[in-house]
Amino acid sequence: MASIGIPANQAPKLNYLNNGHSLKSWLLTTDHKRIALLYLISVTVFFFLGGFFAMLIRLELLTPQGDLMQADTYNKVFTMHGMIMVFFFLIPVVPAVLGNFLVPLMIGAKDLAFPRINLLSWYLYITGGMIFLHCMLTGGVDTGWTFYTPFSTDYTNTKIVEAGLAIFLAGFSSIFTGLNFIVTIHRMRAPGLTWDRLPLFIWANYATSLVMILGTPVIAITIVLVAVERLFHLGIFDPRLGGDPLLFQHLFWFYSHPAVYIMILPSMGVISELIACFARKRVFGYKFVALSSVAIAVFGFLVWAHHMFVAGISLYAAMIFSFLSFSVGVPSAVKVFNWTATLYKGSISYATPMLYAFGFIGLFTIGGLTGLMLATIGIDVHVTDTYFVVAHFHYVMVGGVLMGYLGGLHFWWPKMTGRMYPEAWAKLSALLVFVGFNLTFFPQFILGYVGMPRRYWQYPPEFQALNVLSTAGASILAVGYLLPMIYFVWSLRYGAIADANPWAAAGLEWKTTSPPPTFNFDETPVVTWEAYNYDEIPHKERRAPVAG
Amino acid sequence: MSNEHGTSVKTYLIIGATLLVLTVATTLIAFVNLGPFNPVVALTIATIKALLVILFFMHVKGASEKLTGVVVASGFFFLAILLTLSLSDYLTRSWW
Amino acid sequence: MASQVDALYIYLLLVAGVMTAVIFLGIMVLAIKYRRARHPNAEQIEGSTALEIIWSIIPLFVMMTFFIWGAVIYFQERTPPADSTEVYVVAKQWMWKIEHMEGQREINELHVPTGQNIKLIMTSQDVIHSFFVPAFRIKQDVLPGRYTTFWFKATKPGHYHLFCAEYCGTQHSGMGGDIVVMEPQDYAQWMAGGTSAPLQDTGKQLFSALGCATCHRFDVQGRGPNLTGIYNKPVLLEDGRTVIADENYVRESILNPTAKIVNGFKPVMPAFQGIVSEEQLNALVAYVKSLSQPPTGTAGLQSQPATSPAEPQKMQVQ
Amino acid sequence: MQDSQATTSQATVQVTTAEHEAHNPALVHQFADAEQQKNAASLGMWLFLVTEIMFFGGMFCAYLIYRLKYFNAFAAGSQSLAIKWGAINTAVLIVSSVTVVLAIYAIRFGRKKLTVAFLVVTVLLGFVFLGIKSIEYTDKFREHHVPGANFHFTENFDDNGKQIPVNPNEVQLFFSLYFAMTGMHALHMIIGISLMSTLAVLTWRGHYSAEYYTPLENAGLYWHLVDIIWIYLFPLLYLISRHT
Repeated sequence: MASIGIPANQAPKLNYLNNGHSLKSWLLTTDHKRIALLYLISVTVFFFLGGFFAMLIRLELLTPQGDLMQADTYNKVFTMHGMIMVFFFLIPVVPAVLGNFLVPLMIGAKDLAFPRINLLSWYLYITGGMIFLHCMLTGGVDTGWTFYTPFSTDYTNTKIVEAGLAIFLAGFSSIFTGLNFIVTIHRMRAPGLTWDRLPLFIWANYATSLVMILGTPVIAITIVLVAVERLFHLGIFDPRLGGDPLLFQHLFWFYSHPAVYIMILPSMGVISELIACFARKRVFGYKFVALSSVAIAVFGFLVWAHHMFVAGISLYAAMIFSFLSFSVGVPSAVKVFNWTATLYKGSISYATPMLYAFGFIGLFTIGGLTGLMLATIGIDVHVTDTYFVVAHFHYVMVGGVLMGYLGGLHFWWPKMTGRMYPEAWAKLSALLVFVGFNLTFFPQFILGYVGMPRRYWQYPPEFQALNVLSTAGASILAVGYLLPMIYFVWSLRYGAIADANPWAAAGLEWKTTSPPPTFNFDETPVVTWEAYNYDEIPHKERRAPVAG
Repeated sequence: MSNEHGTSVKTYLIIGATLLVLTVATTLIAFVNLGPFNPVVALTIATIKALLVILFFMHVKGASEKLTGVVVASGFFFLAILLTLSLSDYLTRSWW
Repeated sequence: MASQVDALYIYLLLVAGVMTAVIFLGIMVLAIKYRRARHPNAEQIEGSTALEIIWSIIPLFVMMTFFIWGAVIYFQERTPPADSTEVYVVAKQWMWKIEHMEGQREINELHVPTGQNIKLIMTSQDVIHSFFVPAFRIKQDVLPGRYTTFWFKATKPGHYHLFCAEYCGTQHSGMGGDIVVMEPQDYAQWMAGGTSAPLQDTGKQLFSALGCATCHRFDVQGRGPNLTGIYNKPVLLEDGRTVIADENYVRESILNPTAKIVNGFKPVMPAFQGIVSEEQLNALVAYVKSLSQPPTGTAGLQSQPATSPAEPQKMQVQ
Repeated sequence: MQDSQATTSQATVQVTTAEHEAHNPALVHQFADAEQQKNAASLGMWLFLVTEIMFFGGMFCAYLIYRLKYFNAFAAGSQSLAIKWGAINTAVLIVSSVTVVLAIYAIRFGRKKLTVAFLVVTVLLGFVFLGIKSIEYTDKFREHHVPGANFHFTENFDDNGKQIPVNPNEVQLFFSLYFAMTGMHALHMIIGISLMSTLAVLTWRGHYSAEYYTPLENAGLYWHLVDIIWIYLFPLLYLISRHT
């Protein structure tokens, strides 16, 4: 850990990586960049753990019979996959890794507003994670990540309270991250960096933080109520005692639907940065892209009961929520159109981050459009709780969030480590991810429409062909995800040394050294230019690293 | 929030006294049968009290920038979304 | 209904297909045409408010067609025609228990005739389940503590999958069965094979066995409301509210009578929560509902159209 | 700044800070000036209060929905609460809010002893509140009104003299929410009391002055919010139907 990024044959310029090598200097750091790396390591561990469970699911579904594992085991496996991926990977991944690293750098600040709270966030996250791992190793949970009542409160005998505590802590980690970002973006922008000059990644993280702050407390209290209900049988969600299980679903989705925007918005921000840099252009319709992030965050709170169209809510409520659900479609569409329009008359390079950006737009388009189908009640009644929904949210969560994250990680890797990744391998893995992803999840749309319910351990034989395709795709996808893991680690030692701005990118983070010094800038920058002033920055095609 | 809240001890005491009077009032009014207006009155008084605390004790009135007010308002706004949209389900169930 | 859902789905697929094609082709064409080798210098374009408005408004209108069409289908799915045959469904971990009005019982199988509207009145004994028949494009969660309903009309004889679509525990994926759709004459023959008493008759027996008839009398005013003709009619409550006496109301009034006290009556009825089983409750509900239809030869097989439910009905006793 | 980056962690931060801002030891490194730091802390606190509103909001939502359905039971449960204690506690909290603003007022003029005195009174009032709350809880426990296996409720809803029997399960729902909401509120009171006690000690030791008292101000905001939540809990829980 401590030796990361010390260039072998360079004058030992002090940067955040070589400024202190002890374990303590990492575990008690208040440097946002070091905390970002702590998150990077921990979310990567959880990602591969969740991915391991995903592979188990796909292997079980290779055959219609439940032959690989017991039904109970399978139920725990998909629950662990869902909870890990949602609460310990997707929600923190982009804000806590890239956001943590970049928000202060992009706005010309020395750190986040509350560095110690930032460290506390990581500790809350990692404590939650450890509790969750303990819960997993000592029996796990079998409720699905949605832990619907009354199954979770009265019928399962697995460790709901412990898992709830883990998620509760991870939730507060998320709240504090959001709080830190909002305060930092409001109070600590460099002189001259007005709101309409902010990078779109900052706008996206700002919108995400709003959702974190406003939504997460509701899931926190819901978890408390579920735990109390489970321990003392009060009846808050138990129909036998007068409670209403749908109230749980309302409270749960009030957070968990907007949580989807916690995941996707920061990735959208990443894509805006990538497209601008590799098309050498200011993002088309900057203001609309910026405001659409905030619009998605706010509208996201109005749509939650579209997860409950068949759950037993009233006819009228279903119609209201269906109507409101389409409101999120407009700002999402605006983003996609603007990204595409940005390419027009650009000077487009096919560097790996750009390939991920292309992938993101394509997959998010499919994910978004199938989302519109799910918002259409007549269709939702048929396909909800089937593999259609599974495919839809994987297109958004994996095709969207993860594509954005990987694109961003490649893009900012030289800034974070001072080393370039091997371009050819990276292109290969981007291709594998794209192909593997589509092969895994596209068949699931069809599976869902022909009627295969989700969370099924065994299924009628006629669904097998598509399931085999999906499992085959998953194995390609797995290789696509393992490759970056290997070559990123490889690049720490053998990668080409990156200069301060290897992409000739706009943005304050490129105006400091790679890796940046502990306090980011030797002098507080003064911003006199608009965002994405690519007309003023000549691109340096020759210097763009081509390695591997 | 600026260093100068422009609020004096006298204001604080007056607001405190008003809050106490409103507490007594809401308690007494609860014993008067106003039909469906009992909860309305009780919650109106509670809201007035909350506003007094927010504006004067928490110094949102006279704050140097609007942001604080926007933050508070957005908190209550999203709470209202939670309550009203949940009720849109319950109130339209024929048998709830 | 399945064909309507499919039609809407095809419409959505077309729109989505066009949109996806536009975006994919757009990206590909632009990315190739303006690749750096051919177009080394980008031209800066600020954006266009007119374009932004166009690509916000047009999708919005297209989406509104999705909404309206989808809502219309949903509304139809949730509004059973008055001539529907009713079938009671009780879900439990991990099986479906079906009760026909004629008293036939089935487990994990539902026999229905073609061409007949079937209304399912469903409840769960334990956790939430979901009744899902992909072939009919319908799904409805089944909740403990209340009824949920929907209807369908099968058109082609055959066996169709029945799945539980809401995760319900260990054997969730095993909680399936068959919908057996038969020609009406085959169905009649199948139905004749049973020997059990009609559901409402079971309900009637329970009604006297549990002592309900002592207060809910049909000749003179008892201590409880006369139940004749109340089903699907508005009921004025003690606290001034008016509720529709649907299945859930009848159910709640049996289990927890104090929840809604009919105007003019005293809350003297004991609660039957935990005393009657879900099956007995279904029988009682079926019986109470049967009191609201004119006696016909096939009472129970078909419930008669309720007179307009919006029309306020005077309570028997004030 | 290069020279001061030999090590990271809090120690360095303070070294750096000391070098740059020797005149104001409270200013931490990431801020340009005290004004920015104060504004950041204040905004952070307000955002935290918003999360508190949403946190309690989940319970308010549950309360609202069940009260609509089970009005009689909720009214009966409410009538069994001691309105006297509820009202007194409301007054106690209001007075404590006044002492908090007075403490902050005093520190703005550098009156440290007065500040400490007001903080101590605040803490004492906090304990009075919790004491009264524990009396109420004990009564509820004795009356078997605590939800769970031993829950018993035999009273009726007294609607202007008309006795309406209620379903104990529904009253148990009321008490579940009563204990959840007041319990969560009491937990916040305990946190507030610890906060105020710590600040009293720190003020006594001279950490705060007319120039720098942001922690006091933020703790005050927290205390007021806890007060506001009680201002709503009082009518919602104690005053549902009292006119008999």
